[in-house]
Amino acid sequence: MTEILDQIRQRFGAEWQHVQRPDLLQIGVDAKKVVPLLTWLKEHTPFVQLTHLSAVDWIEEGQFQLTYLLTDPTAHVSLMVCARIDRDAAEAESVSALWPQAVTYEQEINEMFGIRFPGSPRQGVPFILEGWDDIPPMRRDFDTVAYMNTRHPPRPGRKHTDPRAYVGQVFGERGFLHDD
Amino acid sequence: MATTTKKKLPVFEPPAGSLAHAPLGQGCFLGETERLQAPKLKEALATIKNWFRANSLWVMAYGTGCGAIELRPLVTSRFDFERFGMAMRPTSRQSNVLIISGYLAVKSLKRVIRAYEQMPSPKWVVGLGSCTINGGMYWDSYNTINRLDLYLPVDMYIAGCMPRPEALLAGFGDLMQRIKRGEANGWHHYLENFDWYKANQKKVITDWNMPDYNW
Amino acid sequence: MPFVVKLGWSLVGVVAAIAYGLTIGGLIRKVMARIQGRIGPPVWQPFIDLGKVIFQRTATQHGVMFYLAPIFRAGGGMGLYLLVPVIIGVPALENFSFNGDLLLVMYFIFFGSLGMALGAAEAGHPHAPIGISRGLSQMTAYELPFALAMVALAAQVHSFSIREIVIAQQGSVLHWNLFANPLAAAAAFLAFLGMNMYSPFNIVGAPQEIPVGPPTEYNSKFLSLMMSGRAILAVAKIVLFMDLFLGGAHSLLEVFAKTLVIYFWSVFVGAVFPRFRTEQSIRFFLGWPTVAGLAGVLLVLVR
Amino acid sequence: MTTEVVELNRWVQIWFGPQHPGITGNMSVQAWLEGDTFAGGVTHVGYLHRGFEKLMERRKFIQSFPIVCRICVPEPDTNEYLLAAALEDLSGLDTEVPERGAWMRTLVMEMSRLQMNLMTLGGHVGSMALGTAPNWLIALRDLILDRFEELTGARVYHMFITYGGVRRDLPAGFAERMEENLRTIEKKLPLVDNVIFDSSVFRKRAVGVGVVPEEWVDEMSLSGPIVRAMGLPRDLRKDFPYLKYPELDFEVVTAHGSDIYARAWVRRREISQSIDLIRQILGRMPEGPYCAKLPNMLTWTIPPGQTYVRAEATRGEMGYYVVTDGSDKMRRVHVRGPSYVHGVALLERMLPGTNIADLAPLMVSFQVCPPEIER
Repeated sequence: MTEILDQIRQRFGAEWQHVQRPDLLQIGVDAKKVVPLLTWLKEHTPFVQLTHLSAVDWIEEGQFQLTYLLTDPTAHVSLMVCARIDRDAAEAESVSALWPQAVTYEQEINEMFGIRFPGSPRQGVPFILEGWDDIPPMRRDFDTVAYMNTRHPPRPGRKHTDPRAYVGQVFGERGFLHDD
Repeated sequence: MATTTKKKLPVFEPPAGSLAHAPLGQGCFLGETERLQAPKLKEALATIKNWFRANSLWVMAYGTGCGAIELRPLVTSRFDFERFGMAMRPTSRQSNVLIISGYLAVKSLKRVIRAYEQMPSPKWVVGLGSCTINGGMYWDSYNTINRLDLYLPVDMYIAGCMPRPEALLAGFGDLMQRIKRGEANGWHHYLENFDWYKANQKKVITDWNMPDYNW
Repeated sequence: MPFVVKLGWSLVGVVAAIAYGLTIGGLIRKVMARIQGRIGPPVWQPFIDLGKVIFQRTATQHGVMFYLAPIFRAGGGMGLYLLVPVIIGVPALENFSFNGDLLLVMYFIFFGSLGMALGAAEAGHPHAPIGISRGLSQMTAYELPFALAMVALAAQVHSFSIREIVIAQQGSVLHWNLFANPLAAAAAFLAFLGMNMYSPFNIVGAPQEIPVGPPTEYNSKFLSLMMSGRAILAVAKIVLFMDLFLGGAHSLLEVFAKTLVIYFWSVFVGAVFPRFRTEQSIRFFLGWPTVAGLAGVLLVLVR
Repeated sequence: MTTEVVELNRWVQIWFGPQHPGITGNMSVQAWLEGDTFAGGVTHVGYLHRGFEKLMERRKFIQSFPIVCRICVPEPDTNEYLLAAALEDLSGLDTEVPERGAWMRTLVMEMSRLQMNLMTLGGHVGSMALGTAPNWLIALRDLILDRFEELTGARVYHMFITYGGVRRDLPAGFAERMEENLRTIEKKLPLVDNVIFDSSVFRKRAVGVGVVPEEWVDEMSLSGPIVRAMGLPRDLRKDFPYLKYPELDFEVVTAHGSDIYARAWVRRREISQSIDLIRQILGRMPEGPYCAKLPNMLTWTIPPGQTYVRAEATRGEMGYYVVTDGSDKMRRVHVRGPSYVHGVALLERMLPGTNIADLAPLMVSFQVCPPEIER
């Protein structure tokens, strides 16, 4: 099944590739090549299903990673296409023209990460949050504890225990939850 | 409802011997206060009313969280809560008990407040699970509230994650006892400290686009 | 018996009918719970609900028609009951039955729904108009077989008086219209399913679609009025059917027995069937029930 | 809950939910009515958002297991297994999962599938106002919940599957009690069939209603009973074999018509299939350890990598996308629930032309589960 990776490398060029499992191939391409690659995959290869679309925040590199998971429903193989985009000018091309349900993914990524998908409908339309007035919550630099302490203060008297000490004194040194 | 929230007319004056002032000013109605000292006849009448209320609790069919999954065994064959006179009512105008079944996201807190204020008094709020008490395992989540009693007057907490149907039955039994004794007066507390509750609610719900009190 | 005494007896009968209707409601909840494998509420649960609802107070303000609608509904039920003789021969229990009351009865059966239609418009909630439009369209559908059955009975005894119809059925069980004119009886009893609003014809309430239809916005006193109106309407309907098809009654015991049989016919049907869609229910009533009603009329005419 | 008449006085805008008995869970559908049919609608979610993915970035691996089972309330075990499988796949632990542990995972997955199907089959007719069958079916589901309680200690949220295997061993005499419960369920099921599938009214309501075209399957990557009801034998248990399913003997259940009736029939037959599978699993349960020797969970780190694991939930394909960066916490988790497609894109696409009475049965037949849309 790796010949599809070779074809992709010839046609579009790959930054890296990896075979995680026999049924899960991973390849990293340039962000500008993503939509042509996905179009080619959808039109000329059996990878016709967009199973999953997600984003990862690599704040150390100052980059966002977009992950498209395509599935071949006949040969039962999945191809994971990864692309890095700049974190400050977070903008990527939309694939909602290829797959209608990508609108939902892009809407959520836009809301949760602040990545813009020009041309995709429902950009900026609140999907999950309502009246959100902070930086997009799924970014790594958003501190949920600080936000929670200012917005919804906890009930006084809640005790916080260090898991290492607590689990150590309860479950012994191995610190796992079963008895054998 | 949006069309009915437009006009706020004074419906009833607070009955004599009840609270001194109407916290909402015009348009507020306080149910008769079993809490305050009243003449014998009124006490007897209140006892009768409370008996009726306790024996026919109408629960609003609004599963706000995961605890709603245990409401299904509760209403169906195995733990049949209709034998205690309880029933599920699909509309907020005809229900007395609002079950907050677990954690409450901010977006659904808004709807819950609307639904609670649309319920006719007397009305009671039952909070299920540890999430309503102190946030539970979502204590550090940015989208769920940690303390329900900051925003709604809670008459009964049923602990657990999630409470088993037996626990729910026991909790409702306690609620019935408290209603019969005239102690479950959360809706009085809500109207007395109305400004405090509204301040808390508006602190969480940033886009407040509904009237202060939803009739 | 002087008119005033008769009126007093009739009013006592109205109160008793409301109580009986509420008891039937409790019985229904109990029986349905048993069918579903539950224990069910106590039989007197509707009384507790009624009391609780009366002790509530409303804080919402709608229009005048909104508040008049439950009165229309209860009034329709009471008017229907006051026209239907419960036991022929007992002056206290034969209400104001007169020649041609069958026509008025047929109107009073649908009076309540019309009142609800007036009130639902002011509820302000879209579920109320949707539900009442469903109810009225279904009503017009099952009114046809019901009216045909009434016409058949009237043509049979050459009178529009319920009293005449009851007297014509005396003598033997085989004289009951249930057996004398089975086609008309079939049409009427199928229409009865639609009148009682039990599944599969409970498209007005329909909690899964338009919770809960016209009474969506009603609470407190008005809801209690609607509950009692529904109760007395149910009692009046089953007493009417008992008079028309089961040969009336000679004792209160017989009244209870026959009315329970008639009512639980619709309850047992509702226990095992899902709900129709609106147009499906209309098609149902305009199908075989109407055919049966027409055949019943023809049966009488050719005889 | 708010309502207004949209311009042109042609469409009535009406909100289904969040407080609506016909809506599965806490979500809402903003629809425009034209007469009795929908002219269109928009799905609104977010009433249940808890920020799982953010929380899991703050928690150690073992601390994430109590969280993931909350993602889908009626069927938590799929989430637990998927998180465990993803972590094992990334850490190379997957080869060390003992046989008995894998078999017990399979047992738990089938039990949860069985109880979820029982509840959903009741919801099929419950959304059509037949209260009898749901009462029976949910009472039957409680038998399975009792076995869950005996096995894991909890009725709903089991937190049973951890990485390396499972948390506890089978209690003594579990198989006998389970067999007794399965016999009870099998004894009751003909009654349920009689009420549901032999009912002419249910046929009238369900046959030919909510037909999903076959072209949409690859276009929108549909999965689960929606696809199997079209006659396509697509089941991840066969396509992407995991756990012990390759060793089990079962056929993919399919039906024809792609309507609500077909989906209900698929679920009904999957109930029998799960009962049969549970019997097979309990018959072939090997002896041995049920959990691998594990590193200290407090200091356990996983090398960098990313993976996507999938399993066949009752509603369709459930997938976990996990990214690790070498630390003792996950870098990113993304949960791909089947309802994410079925509940938003597919439902909005099905709405125009749907009768108002058919919305609730349609949502039940899609098994829309809001918490996994918004996590």
